[in-house]
Amino acid sequence: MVEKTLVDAIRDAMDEEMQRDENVFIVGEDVGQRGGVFRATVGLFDKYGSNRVIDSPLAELSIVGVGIGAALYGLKPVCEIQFADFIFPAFNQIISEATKMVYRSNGEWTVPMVIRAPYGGGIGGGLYHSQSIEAYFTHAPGLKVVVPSTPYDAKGLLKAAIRDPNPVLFLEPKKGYRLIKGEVPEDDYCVPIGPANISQQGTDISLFAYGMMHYYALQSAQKLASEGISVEVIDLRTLIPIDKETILNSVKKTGKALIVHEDNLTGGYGGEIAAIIAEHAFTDLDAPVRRLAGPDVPAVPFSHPMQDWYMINEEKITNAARDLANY
Amino acid sequence: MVEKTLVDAIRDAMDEEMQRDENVFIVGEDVGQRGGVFRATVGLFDKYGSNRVIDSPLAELSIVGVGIGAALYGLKPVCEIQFADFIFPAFNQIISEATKMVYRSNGEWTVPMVIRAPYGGGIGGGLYHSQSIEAYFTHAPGLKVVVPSTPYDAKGLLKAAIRDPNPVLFLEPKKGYRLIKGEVPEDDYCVPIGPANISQQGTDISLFAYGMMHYYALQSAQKLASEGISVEVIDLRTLIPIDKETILNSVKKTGKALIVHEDNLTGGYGGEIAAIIAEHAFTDLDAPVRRLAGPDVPAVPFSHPMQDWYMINEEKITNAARDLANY
Amino acid sequence: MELSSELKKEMYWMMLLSRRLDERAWVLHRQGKIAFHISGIGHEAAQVGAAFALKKGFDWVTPYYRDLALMLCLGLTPREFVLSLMGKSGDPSSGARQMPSHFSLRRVNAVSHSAPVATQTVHAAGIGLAIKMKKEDKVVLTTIGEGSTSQGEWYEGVNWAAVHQLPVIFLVQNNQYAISVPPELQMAVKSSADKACGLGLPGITVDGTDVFEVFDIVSSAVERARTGGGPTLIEARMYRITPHSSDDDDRTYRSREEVEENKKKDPIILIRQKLLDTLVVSEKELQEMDSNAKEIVTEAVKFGEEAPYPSFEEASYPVFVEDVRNG
Amino acid sequence: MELSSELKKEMYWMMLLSRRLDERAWVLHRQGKIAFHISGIGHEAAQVGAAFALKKGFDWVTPYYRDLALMLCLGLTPREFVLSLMGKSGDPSSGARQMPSHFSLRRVNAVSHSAPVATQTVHAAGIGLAIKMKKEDKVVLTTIGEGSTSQGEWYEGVNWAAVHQLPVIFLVQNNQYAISVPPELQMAVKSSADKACGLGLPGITVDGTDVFEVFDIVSSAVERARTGGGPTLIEARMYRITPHSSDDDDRTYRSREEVEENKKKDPIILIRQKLLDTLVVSEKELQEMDSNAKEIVTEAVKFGEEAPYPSFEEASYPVFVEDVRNG
Ligand SMILES: Cc1ncc(C[n+]2csc(CCOP(=O)(O)OP(=O)(O)O)c2C)c(N)n1
Ligand SMILES: Cc1ncc(C[n+]2csc(CCOP(=O)(O)OP(=O)(O)O)c2C)c(N)n1
Ligand SMILES: [Mg+2]
Ligand SMILES: [Mg+2]
Repeated sequence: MVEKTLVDAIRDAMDEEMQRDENVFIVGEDVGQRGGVFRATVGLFDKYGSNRVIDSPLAELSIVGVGIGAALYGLKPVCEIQFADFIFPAFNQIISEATKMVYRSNGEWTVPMVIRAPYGGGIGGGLYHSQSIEAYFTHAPGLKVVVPSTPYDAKGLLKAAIRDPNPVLFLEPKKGYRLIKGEVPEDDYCVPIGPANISQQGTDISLFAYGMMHYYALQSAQKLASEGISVEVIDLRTLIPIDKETILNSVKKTGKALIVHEDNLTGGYGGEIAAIIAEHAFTDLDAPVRRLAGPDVPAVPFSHPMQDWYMINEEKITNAARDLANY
Repeated sequence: MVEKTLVDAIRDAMDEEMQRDENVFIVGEDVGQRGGVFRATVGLFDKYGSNRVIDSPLAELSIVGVGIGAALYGLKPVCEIQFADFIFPAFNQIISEATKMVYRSNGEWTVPMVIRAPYGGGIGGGLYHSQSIEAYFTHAPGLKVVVPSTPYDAKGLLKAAIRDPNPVLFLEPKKGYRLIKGEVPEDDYCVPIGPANISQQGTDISLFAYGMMHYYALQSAQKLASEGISVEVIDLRTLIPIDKETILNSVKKTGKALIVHEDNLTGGYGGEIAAIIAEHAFTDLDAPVRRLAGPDVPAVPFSHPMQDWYMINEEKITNAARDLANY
Repeated sequence: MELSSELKKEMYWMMLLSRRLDERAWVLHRQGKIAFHISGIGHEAAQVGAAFALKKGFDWVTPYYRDLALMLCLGLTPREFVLSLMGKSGDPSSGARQMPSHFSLRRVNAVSHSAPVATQTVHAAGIGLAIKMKKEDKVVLTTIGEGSTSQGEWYEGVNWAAVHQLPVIFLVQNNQYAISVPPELQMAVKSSADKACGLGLPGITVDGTDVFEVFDIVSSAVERARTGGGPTLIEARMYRITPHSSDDDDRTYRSREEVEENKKKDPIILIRQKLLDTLVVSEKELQEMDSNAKEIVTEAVKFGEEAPYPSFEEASYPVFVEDVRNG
Repeated sequence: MELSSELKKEMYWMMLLSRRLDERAWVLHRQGKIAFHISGIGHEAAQVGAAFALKKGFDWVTPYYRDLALMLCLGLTPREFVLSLMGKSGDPSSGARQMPSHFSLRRVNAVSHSAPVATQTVHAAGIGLAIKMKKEDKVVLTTIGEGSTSQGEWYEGVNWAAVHQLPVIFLVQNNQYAISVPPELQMAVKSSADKACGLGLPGITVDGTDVFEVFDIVSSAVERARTGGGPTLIEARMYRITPHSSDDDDRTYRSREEVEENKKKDPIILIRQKLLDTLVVSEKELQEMDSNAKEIVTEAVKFGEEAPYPSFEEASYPVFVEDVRNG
């Protein structure tokens, strides 16, 4: 195994799947010669040509809608949305079309497609290059939503997503593209879509996170271990379907749950996890279910002090977790 | 006071506000001579002319986007989305533009607008004429979300929404348009956006609902009263901002919370309410926080047996409430 | 190209069958036997002319809700249509999940469409892209109403096809109304075919009440698309003889005189006369065809009435491809 | 119309000031003093020509991120621009919440724009509608890049203005690239002005490196709009001399030779020569203006460097109009 960055692992997954299956193709803005603004598709245009790595018009609606058409025909589009913040023009195609196709045609038509989108803040991107968008998509039965937090998972989950017969939204924590490194096998493997990952066992408190927040959660757990607090860290990884079993088992063990995301608090994904725990682990709980999330302002502001105010980091997680552990 | 239907109360509110303020205008599909497909704007075209009751091109994105432009200029558009299910083409304009304008301009620019949309199932409308869409919009700081369940509130809240300096999404339970009747004053009054309404006092269990579900919740409460179960019914009414105080006070009193919506369970608005209760009323709870919601299929199917399977009704609420009361 | 008498008769037969079935649907609605009907009356010539220009079952179609005659030509049976009208088990378009006339027929490459208008235009571009990538000689026909060409989605779909020279025929059925709204409030050009010049593809306006003319024009476009010549935009003009749907009351926005005047251009009357004048058929043959059609329609209704409803339980699937059940 | 020497000099001055400020931003970026810059170098003639055709502070503008020269003409000061570059307190566009060059200047009717491209086009239509409803004689100018005219939003905005004959000037700045993607992959027409014929308004292509020609053409369009003659679509052609932004590496998709070749058509060089040739200015005057500009820019940078950052706390508001604080 070699050490790779998150973005390299993602590129490897696409490369291998394109090699494996000639129906896989990439479509998005600047994915061709430019190799993507985050360079996630670098080299693929040269290798597979303009027929399979398509620089789309600057229009997300049709990146997704054309992808849906091609998927209906039997191809496997991997649609890149340049920044997650720009997915909203495509909302109707995703919510009204992709997610409802199997149900509305009683299984006659399927949309095997992946939509990749770099998301998240802390990179000086301001209001429109920092957003977390998962909560808009975890409420759409028919869509799977995946957020890797390690290079290993990124490659394995993206390969699984490309092979999945359903539409999959694949959210990439862009702050981690080059920051997060890890061992990645050279060979073919998939990480199944569905199971969460207990990335660190613990007994005092369960910490649920994904993407960059999971990266920081592990750091917090380490810090708290040195204070004698044993944190179980769970990388939710697949936001939909939800791995309720792993979540509830962990709470059964620790009796305390903290859910972390950088997306705004109100109406965020954490509410769903908190609600599940509150309903199904009621008798296991030794403390209130807590959420640590981005504040309820429209998005992450640009100027550094304001960005810092917004963003969740290791320190904020550590404090919240310590607080709950001491409840 | 005279008895009016929900839709008549809504029309009255628009009529009165248009009379009061010449900056108020209506824009949407078939709102003119046709008077709206639900006839919510009947008579207004004749009264105010084509300059203030505008039949838009068939394009929701620009109904909202043009509305935003006019609002920036200082007018007060009331945009009608013919069915809530068709709001998604306008998602980018609502989420990226309307909700973020005040914040992103540090208050220099404001978007005083109302977006009205009939929502909800049980009317044989199938997948695309039955949807509940609130959860996509209760996660957008900067937007207020209102759902009336009585004619009195419908008129008072819509008038408040039109006068509100912020964008307000006004969701109308269309099944109740003619079904729900109630006393409505002829004169000018507003119902403030913000407070929930304790529509029935009770002591055994708190039942939170809105729209049609609140209508059924009252029926359930009556039924259960005859069984000796005292249900406190709360009409959430203003989904954003959330009236946490009323919610938490009620749970403090009853110790039990059931949240009901017809929208899909996972990622629905109920998750947020459940999470708030689980965190802030932990020591008050005598039972798990429960949610009764639409199942996790893409939307309400057409054929009657399937629609019945999907929809929440008085009976399902009664059973769930009884169950929780007996916990 | 001069058509054989056989072919002319076949075209007439499909128009007639569609008309009789459509008329029966209105009767069923008046009888309270079905809840909803959206009619293609007046559109038959355009749809049959277009359908006959395709290789049925080989080429692809992304249709819209007025396309009863088109779908019958492709192979939808009257029985199947009645099942969907009644929300009965066996409806091939959606298993009774969607409202009637939301067509889909996998076996002849007719793609499932939804209610949000213009989404299918983008899918057609995607299917065209797939065909081009696969170097096949299929074409895609996609249909839509003139009002719906106001949607940004529509432009994006057509633009993709023009930029990539995809084998797509965009057929706009301009029936002078989008529910109540006339074309002048949708567009500042005289014909939606005029939009072609701004998008860089050929645009042609054709008399949509003349089945032979439509056949001619669409045939040339198909030929061009099939041989790599790229897409064509065609507007077929006709008049929507019925209200928008069974929910509409068109007296609120158009006069009875206008409707009566336009009934003179009923395509069924026109083609009958033409066939008689050119001695392609005799009065007697016409009468035979009439009674044949009536018999088929009556039998289909009987079949539909006797068919069972889907079970409650069917509403619960398939959300994902994994849940698809056959039979 | 022959321009006075005074006016010509003023136009040159604005182009020069913008250029020097823009160049300094690149220097600041190389010095690590700012995190991001997106440049208008090469666009100055088009923007200044257009700005001078407006009644500043009376007419309205919905700009886009390359519009530094346009904004300076309207009244944005170099100091203010530097504040936004540095994310400092006092940035008038967003209070440092948005990234630099996301312009807004309330005092001169320049509307806040966001990053998602083409949203401002629809706002311009809405403002135009408001002006028309109020029977005022203002006009709106809205700008955009050629790539962004692929968005469905753009078509919808232009279509509204054409249908309702609104006083809007749509100015497309075609700089040959959308990040890395050339116009041939965006549209099947030669100029985005060609799109006008499909939308039913006049379309004109103009040499965007010739400030006087742009002024002429935009002036006629403004005159027509102001007197009820409706909207105009104008494409100004130039070359994007710099990379897309400071995050871009344009060597991945275009040759140095191409860039060097195009620098010959640098609008600053062209106008200088023209002014000299026509004896409007002397070499000495040009030198004076140069050193003036340099001084202003240096002072602005100093001002910006000394300005404070916003406090953490400012990030928390204003979400709603109720939260707006001034000062
Ligand atoms: C996105 C969207 N908005 C609104 C509607 C409601 N609606 C259904 S059909 C229709 C009119 C369509 O008119 P046109 O495109 O001319 O087609 P026609 O029905 O006349 O054939 C409208 C507004 C819809 N189905 N989808
Ligand atoms: C909706 C949306 N998608 C993608 C982007 C990312 N993006 C920013 S600028 C740009 C290219 C714009 O090109 P063009 O419209 O030609 O304007 P130019 O930058 O060349 O002036 C892209 C793709 C965006 N800002 N908004
Ligand atoms: Mg029509
Ligand atoms: Mg450009």
